Amino acid sequence: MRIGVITFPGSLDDRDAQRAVRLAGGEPVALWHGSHDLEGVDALILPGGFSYGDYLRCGAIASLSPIMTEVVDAANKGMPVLGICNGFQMLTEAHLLEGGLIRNDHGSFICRDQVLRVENASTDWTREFDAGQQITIPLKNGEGGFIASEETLDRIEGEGRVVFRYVDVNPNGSLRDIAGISNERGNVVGLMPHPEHAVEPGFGPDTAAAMRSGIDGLGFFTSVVRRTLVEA
Amino acid sequence: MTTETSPTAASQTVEPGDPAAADAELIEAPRTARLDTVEVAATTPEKEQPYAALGLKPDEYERIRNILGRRPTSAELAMYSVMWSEHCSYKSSKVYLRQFGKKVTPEMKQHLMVGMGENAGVLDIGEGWAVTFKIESHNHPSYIEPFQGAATGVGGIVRDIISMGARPVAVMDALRFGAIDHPDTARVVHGVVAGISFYGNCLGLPNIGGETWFDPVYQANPLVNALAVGVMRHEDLHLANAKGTGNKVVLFGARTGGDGIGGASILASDTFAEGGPTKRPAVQVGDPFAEKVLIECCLELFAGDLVEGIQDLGAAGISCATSELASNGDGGMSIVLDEVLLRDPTLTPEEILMSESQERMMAIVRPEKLDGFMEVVRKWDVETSVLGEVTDTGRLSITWRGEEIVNVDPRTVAVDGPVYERPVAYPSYLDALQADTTESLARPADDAGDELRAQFLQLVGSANQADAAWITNQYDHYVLGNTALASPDDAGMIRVDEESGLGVSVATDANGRYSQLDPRAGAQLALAEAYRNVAVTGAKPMGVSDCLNFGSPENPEVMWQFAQSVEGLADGCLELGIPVTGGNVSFYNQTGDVPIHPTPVVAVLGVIDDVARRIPSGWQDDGHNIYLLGD
Amino acid sequence: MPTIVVEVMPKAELLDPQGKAVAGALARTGHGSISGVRVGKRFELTVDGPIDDDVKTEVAALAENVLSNSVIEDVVGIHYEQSNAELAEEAVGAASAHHDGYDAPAGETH
Amino acid sequence: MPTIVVEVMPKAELLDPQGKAVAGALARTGHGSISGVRVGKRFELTVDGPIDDDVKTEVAALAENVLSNSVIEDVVGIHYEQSNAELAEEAVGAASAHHDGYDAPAGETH
Ligand SMILES: Nc1ncnc2c1ncn2[C@@H]1O[C@H](COP(=O)(O)OP(=O)(O)O)[C@@H](O)[C@H]1O
Repeated sequence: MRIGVITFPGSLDDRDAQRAVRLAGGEPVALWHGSHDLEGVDALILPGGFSYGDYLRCGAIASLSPIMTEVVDAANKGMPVLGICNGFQMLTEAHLLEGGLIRNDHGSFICRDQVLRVENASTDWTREFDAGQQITIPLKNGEGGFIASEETLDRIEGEGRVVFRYVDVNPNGSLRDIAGISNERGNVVGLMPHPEHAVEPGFGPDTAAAMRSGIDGLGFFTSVVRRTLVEA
Repeated sequence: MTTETSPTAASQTVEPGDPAAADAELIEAPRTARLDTVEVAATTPEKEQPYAALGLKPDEYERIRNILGRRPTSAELAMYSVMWSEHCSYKSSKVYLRQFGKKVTPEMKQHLMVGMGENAGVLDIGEGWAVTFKIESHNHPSYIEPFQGAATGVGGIVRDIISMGARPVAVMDALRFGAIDHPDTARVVHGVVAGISFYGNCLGLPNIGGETWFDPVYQANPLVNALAVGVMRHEDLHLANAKGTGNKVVLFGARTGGDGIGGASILASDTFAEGGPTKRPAVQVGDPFAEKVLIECCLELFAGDLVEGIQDLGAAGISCATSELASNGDGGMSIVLDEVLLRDPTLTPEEILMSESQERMMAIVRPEKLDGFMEVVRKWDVETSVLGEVTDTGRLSITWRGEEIVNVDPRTVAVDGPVYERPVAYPSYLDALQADTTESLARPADDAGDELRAQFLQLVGSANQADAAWITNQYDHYVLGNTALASPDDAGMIRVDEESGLGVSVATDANGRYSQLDPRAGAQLALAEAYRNVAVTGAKPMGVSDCLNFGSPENPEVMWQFAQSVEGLADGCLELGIPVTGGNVSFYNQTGDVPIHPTPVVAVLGVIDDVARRIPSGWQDDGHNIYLLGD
Repeated sequence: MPTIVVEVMPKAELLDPQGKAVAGALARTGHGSISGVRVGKRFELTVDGPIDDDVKTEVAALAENVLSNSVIEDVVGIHYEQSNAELAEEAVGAASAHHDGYDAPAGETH
Repeated sequence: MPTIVVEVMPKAELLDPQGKAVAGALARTGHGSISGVRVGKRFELTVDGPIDDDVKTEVAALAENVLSNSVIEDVVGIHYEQSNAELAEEAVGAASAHHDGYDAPAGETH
């Protein structure tokens, strides 16, 4: 199971995403934004960071990268694609996902351990969860406010494409507490919080059991790794 | 070296269109008059030069003339003035800082791979790993433009770490602000915190700790001290020197613009003038994205063994990089200044030499490796130009439009600057201050429950006791996935080796009030606190970096405080058996004649063989016992 | 060098937290007469050659596809550096056209 | 509702990382004719009452002190919604004045 992690200039969590894939039992493949070659990977991750400094609009310049042509193609053919934070922003800029991400309503960057409810456990990236399950993974962004027109919001809600919702605290003013969404097919998922930072005991969010022991993010990666194993 | 300027300057900065510009011959003249070449300088000894406006004293200017055997060209004057500024030359502090190198035992040197004097100190932490760390100030720029000042402070210290060959892995910030309810404090606090957050987060470096303190003494002179930690394999160590005749001198990173020109000297030589509207000097604007790309680009250059020597550009820009690289190497270098890629084509050669544009590096590259070097910079879209080469002449020669505008012995610029033993005086106020103890305070009456209650609430409600989460929540501490401890723990901790769990722990501490009462003891208390904060995480303290924030060195009472602090710190380190590996001195922190409290910020770094055994500061489980150690 | 200005604003019907924050700050500091603020972007593009129809077409496309994201933003103005005669002519023309405060503040062209 | 537009740009002599990144992206995607980009802000302020001299004075001060940071930015334009007649008049006036490409792109008033 080979999962490509694309590095853009300004990507920051690319090595963390690779580590997460490894810990989930997959083989991470480092891909470069300037290439047109997906190197035969089975799934793709667009990692977090500040690609091109997040100048212009978050993810906007990266979405013009050469490799994005292949990403859009592969996504449309059903390849699992996960966009985390800046990766989510790129997916909206590339119009693979609806809506847009704007500056947090409180105006500041925020880093916190965030509780999410998994609303849809049938996407490629959430199979290992149960619908309604609450998970805690880190959130860290300055421009994570999800917006879309009322009509779009109604539609994606109606189609069950709100995959994650913020619980307890809406950290950035996202409409309808939306933390992540998917495309119609459920292979493309984007979310603002960072599952790759909650995969290794000792370096994740605090839990009731012990500090930094949370590994709720691992399910994202095992969802894809295991499914492809089953199919293979 | 980062850029540190004093706000003063403000009133001296020349802006285009400003009538004052007419006087600032150095800056204006070359645009209109003929080039001030070495040849011209030799034949026009009588020409008056604006050395005073550039922060040089008459005797310093005389000394330059003696060194050169003629008057300096305007370009040479620019270089000497910035490099001989307090900030770059350490001319007032050098005689004291030597103690850090002298008061050491063989045991203290055991793990020291690179000591003071380089961009940052390097410690051997075992398993083939080395770690480098340094703390530096960006105080004055952060008062003028808090967001950009603090942001570029982080940028500067991170470049110091890269230039050692290391991958930066964490940052910390030690902050001092004025009174929390002063109307200007909000501007400074929110700007500084947002700037650190913006730059550090965008670079992808976890912020693992720091300090925040409010005191009216820092009102118009906040302290923004930024620390960075980097790790490398032993063999990746790089130093800033230009060796090997014929090797190329390459400038890469951002283009050179008119940022903070003259900042390092005109600006750092004086104190903040009171009264009158503040006319603001040009500040540097940081581009963390450019720096992130520069980090990855440099690491790839190091991995490909494509550079012989490397130096970051900060205060004094190209003046500093060329003269320091040449001094530390074979001594000669020839530069064609026209090759510098400019953001603003109207810059004069003097301005190019002094520009403090951020996110630039200078490398020494073997000719046969130049193609490989260019391939890597192209991959990262980093603009690069070859400025010249290393020579065996012992001279730093710089040409512009085909004519020589600089011809100096680089050591006279970078190494053999003036050194002062400034007068020291025991502060006249100190005995009275020390005598004014709590003894003289009224005792509460027996039935003063309400009074005690009010005092207690006042104490716990103090800004300095408050949770710093509103700051630390703006900092990413997850990125890179190796943060073992961060706020609210006493020290930050980073895993260095993912296999073995080898890691380092760092804490910064200082208490300006203790230092005001007794600078010697104050410095030692700061050291002891940082040492304890590292020790309680389970790490073994190994080394110290310090940022010494003081008032004007021309004030003998401040100089006394400085002398006491350094001696205290050096003695303390000797006692604890850990070396000072590097640091930074920031003088002229004062408003009018009133200096800040002496604030020596001490950072201690320790090593732990497996971060899984770290000890956090929070309660972990029900039923644990609580012990109080010490007395 | 010829300059082209492109103006982009967040869509009127969507949230603009930045504008809201500025409006809040103004209200708190006693500027009650300002009842609303929206914050958008202003791009200044410099072109080497003359601004001919090709350049105009190119910039119009860039404005829609790169400089703005049509899901959340509108391009509210593109101004080409024009001769003063053209400027005057246009303004006279504008004088007889309808002006809507929000969509096209004074002096805007699209 | 009456609208006032305030335009703020990064100072010309300072680095504009945003503009640099956008210019780089345009160059990479084949828009070589655009040689430089600077990115600033565009504020739209709505006021409840009429735009009289008091409001203009207030907005001019706000533009300098709140909407821009004079250390690193310049206010390059303030446009008040004006009657069309005024607009036309102004433009005709402008037609006889000198226009500098960078400082005042077409249609700017200050
Ligand atoms: N400016 C800052 N940047 C990063 N971390 C900070 C900052 N200020 C405080 N902290 C962190 O917040 C926590 C509490 O700080 P402090 O109150 O100074 O602790 P203590 O009183 O235990 O020394 C520590 O983990 C410290 O590292």
